[in-house]
Amino acid sequence: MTAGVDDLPRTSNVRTQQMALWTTAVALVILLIAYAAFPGFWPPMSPQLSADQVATFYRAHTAWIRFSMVTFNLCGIMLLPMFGVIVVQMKRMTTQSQVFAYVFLSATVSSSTIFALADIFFATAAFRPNRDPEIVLVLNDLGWLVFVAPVGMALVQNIMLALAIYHDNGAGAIFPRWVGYFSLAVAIAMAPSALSVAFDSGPFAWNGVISFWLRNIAFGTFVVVMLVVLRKTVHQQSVDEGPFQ
Amino acid sequence: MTRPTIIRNSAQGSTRAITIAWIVLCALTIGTWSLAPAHSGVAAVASVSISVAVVVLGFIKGRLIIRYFMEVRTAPRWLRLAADGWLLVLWTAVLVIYLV
Amino acid sequence: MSVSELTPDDEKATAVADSAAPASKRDLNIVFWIFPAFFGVFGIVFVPLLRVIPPPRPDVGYAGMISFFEAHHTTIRIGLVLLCLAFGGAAVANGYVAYQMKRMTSGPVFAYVYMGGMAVGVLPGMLLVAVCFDAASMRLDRAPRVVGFLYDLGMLSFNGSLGCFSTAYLAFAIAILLDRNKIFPKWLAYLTIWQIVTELLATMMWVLPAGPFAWNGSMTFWLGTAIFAIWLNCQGLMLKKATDQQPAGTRPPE
Amino acid sequence: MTESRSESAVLPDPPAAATAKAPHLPGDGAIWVMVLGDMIIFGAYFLIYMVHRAMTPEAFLAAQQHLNVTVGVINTLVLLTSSWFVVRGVCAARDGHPERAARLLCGAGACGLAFIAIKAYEWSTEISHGYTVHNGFFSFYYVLTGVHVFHVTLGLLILGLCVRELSVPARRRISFVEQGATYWHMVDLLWVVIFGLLYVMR
Repeated sequence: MTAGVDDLPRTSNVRTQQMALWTTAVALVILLIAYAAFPGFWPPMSPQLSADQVATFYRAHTAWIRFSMVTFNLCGIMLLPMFGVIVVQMKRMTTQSQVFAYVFLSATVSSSTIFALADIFFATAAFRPNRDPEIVLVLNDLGWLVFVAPVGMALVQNIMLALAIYHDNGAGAIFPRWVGYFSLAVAIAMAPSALSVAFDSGPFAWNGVISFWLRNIAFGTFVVVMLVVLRKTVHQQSVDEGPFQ
Repeated sequence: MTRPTIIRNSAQGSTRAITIAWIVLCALTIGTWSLAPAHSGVAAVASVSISVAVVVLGFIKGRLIIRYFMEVRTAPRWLRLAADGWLLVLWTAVLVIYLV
Repeated sequence: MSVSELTPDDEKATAVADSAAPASKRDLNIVFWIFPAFFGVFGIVFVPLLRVIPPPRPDVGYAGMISFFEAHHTTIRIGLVLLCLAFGGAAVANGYVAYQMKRMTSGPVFAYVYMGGMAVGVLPGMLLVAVCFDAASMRLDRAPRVVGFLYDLGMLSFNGSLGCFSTAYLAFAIAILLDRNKIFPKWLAYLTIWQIVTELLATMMWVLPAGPFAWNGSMTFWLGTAIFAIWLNCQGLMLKKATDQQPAGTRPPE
Repeated sequence: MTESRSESAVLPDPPAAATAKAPHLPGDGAIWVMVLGDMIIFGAYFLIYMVHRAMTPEAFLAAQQHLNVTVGVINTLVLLTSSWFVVRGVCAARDGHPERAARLLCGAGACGLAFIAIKAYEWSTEISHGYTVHNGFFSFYYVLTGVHVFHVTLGLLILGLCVRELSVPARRRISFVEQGATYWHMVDLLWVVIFGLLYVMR
């Protein structure tokens, strides 16, 4: 795995990064299952549902909602290891001051805390589905608003990654240059979902084609592509640092 | 460094002054004790003269602390002005708000 | 740490590797200018759009809360759109301060504490109030007690994220006082202590629903906001100075 | 205003005034930014208190009657005495007697601890009598004295740092001790104003 280097202390850095990537890969698969199991995503619940409709929905699908929210709760933040690897790799870029890596890390912490909040609202709504429908409705609203709209942190992450790759123009560039443009494209795809807080129907509403599907598919694609790219990058690091030093 | 010798001279001269300032401050504090409204058995009444006395005493005590304890007496001019300005603005404003 | 072999500990010795392009400070400048840009947007979002600053009154009944959302629901929803797009700027501002703190001789601990405290504080201290207000604005026909709950939850969260910021401020102040590289001036540390005192006073917002210590009170809100504005401007100016003084092509020690 | 202060903080030695004795800035510029700024902030607290007192003077006066003025006077004397210790400690340090200076600062610290203990006693009796922050006057009383006690606690920490500075022969920077002393006197000064406005004013 580590290009023929066994148990040298410096190879443990590479090893932990590889394990982090595998953790995220496994968590992503589990998350996709949870995602598929959440009845509220097939199709995504409309913001125009009435309180009674939402309460009836939660009562009808309590078990599946609880299953998917427990799984989100457990595995949602397990995507974090991959972002940790991105920070480590950004810090390896030699042609710059590392400032993008620190900002990326800061945005990662904030975006994780927000990601963790959305499923608390969904889970609370499903915990006592016989609640007053008005309360179920407001919990459902809060869950959707927090889940879909706050893309600002992801934008900063992707833009900072793109800027770092753009400025990493020495001979030993860490990432291929297309990764920077890809990262930027993902940011552009995710940005419009911020509009979901102002629209109650159409493609920009939280169940819309742009706010929901484009955003989530863009983010999922980003994670998958970065897993593949980072696997190569970490392997390259082990080659660079392992046998030649 | 010539400063330490200067300070030493002034410090020896002012130790007495500082102690006197401390005694005056304590005496003024004990003096204000009888002015306070919180004495059991007697209903407190608002009193302009006492409040004016509090403002005047507060100004004097504050100035003693600033000049003798904080050593603003021998400080650069901007600091002397700033500290006196603070005292003046604060206590004038207190008095104005009280009287209006 | 294999990375430290590539980047020696001493900042002066960390001149960029031989394969590099000529050292430039463009990356630092890009990140620095996001700081004032973000706080400009922050002002626009929170003052005229979300109407969180100056705060709506805590001592109004349900009728007052409902009429607040009826009057401002359009701007509130636009405000949250802008905030959702721009609030990553907070991560840039905080991350960049932490980056400059990492250049201090006082070690990385407080830089990490600052980043952590501020990064966690973004959710309760900035985002949640906007989300709650938006949730109330998107359905004006909600039951009054639910509107009242969203109103209070938003404002108390906005005012009550004291711990996150106090921790970050404490780390910032101590790091500056112990630093020998003079990244930030010592008086900025003292100003930061005022911020902690302000947060101490702000605890009263969770206790008193009216008067000078309520969340719109003269003591807790207005004085606190004035001190925050002074502090933020000083921090921004000193961050500019630190950016200008950082030698091109250097990076913090590992 | 802060801007002009910060400039002066950057200049280590302001130009000497045309007096016979060269003026001496105790401590350094930075501590005076802190102290003057804190004085302005507390000044704002005091004026807001006065405004609210002027709105309902009778209620405030009635509540003031429930304070224990004897405890207030004792605490003022304790704090004045601690300041006297500190100022003598600074003189001793300048005269080249660091051990005596450290002892005097410890005396000041003991007074500071006594102040906090007396304040805790005072708070607990007021609370046990049912006077909490829900009364207009007492909300100011608890917040102002609370923030002040926070400053006292910070001052104790600073006095401790000064004692450590004095006990290490290689260090003993007079300026450092002066900074701590300046801060401590500010705590004293602010208490004197609190005492006047909360305990004695009618």
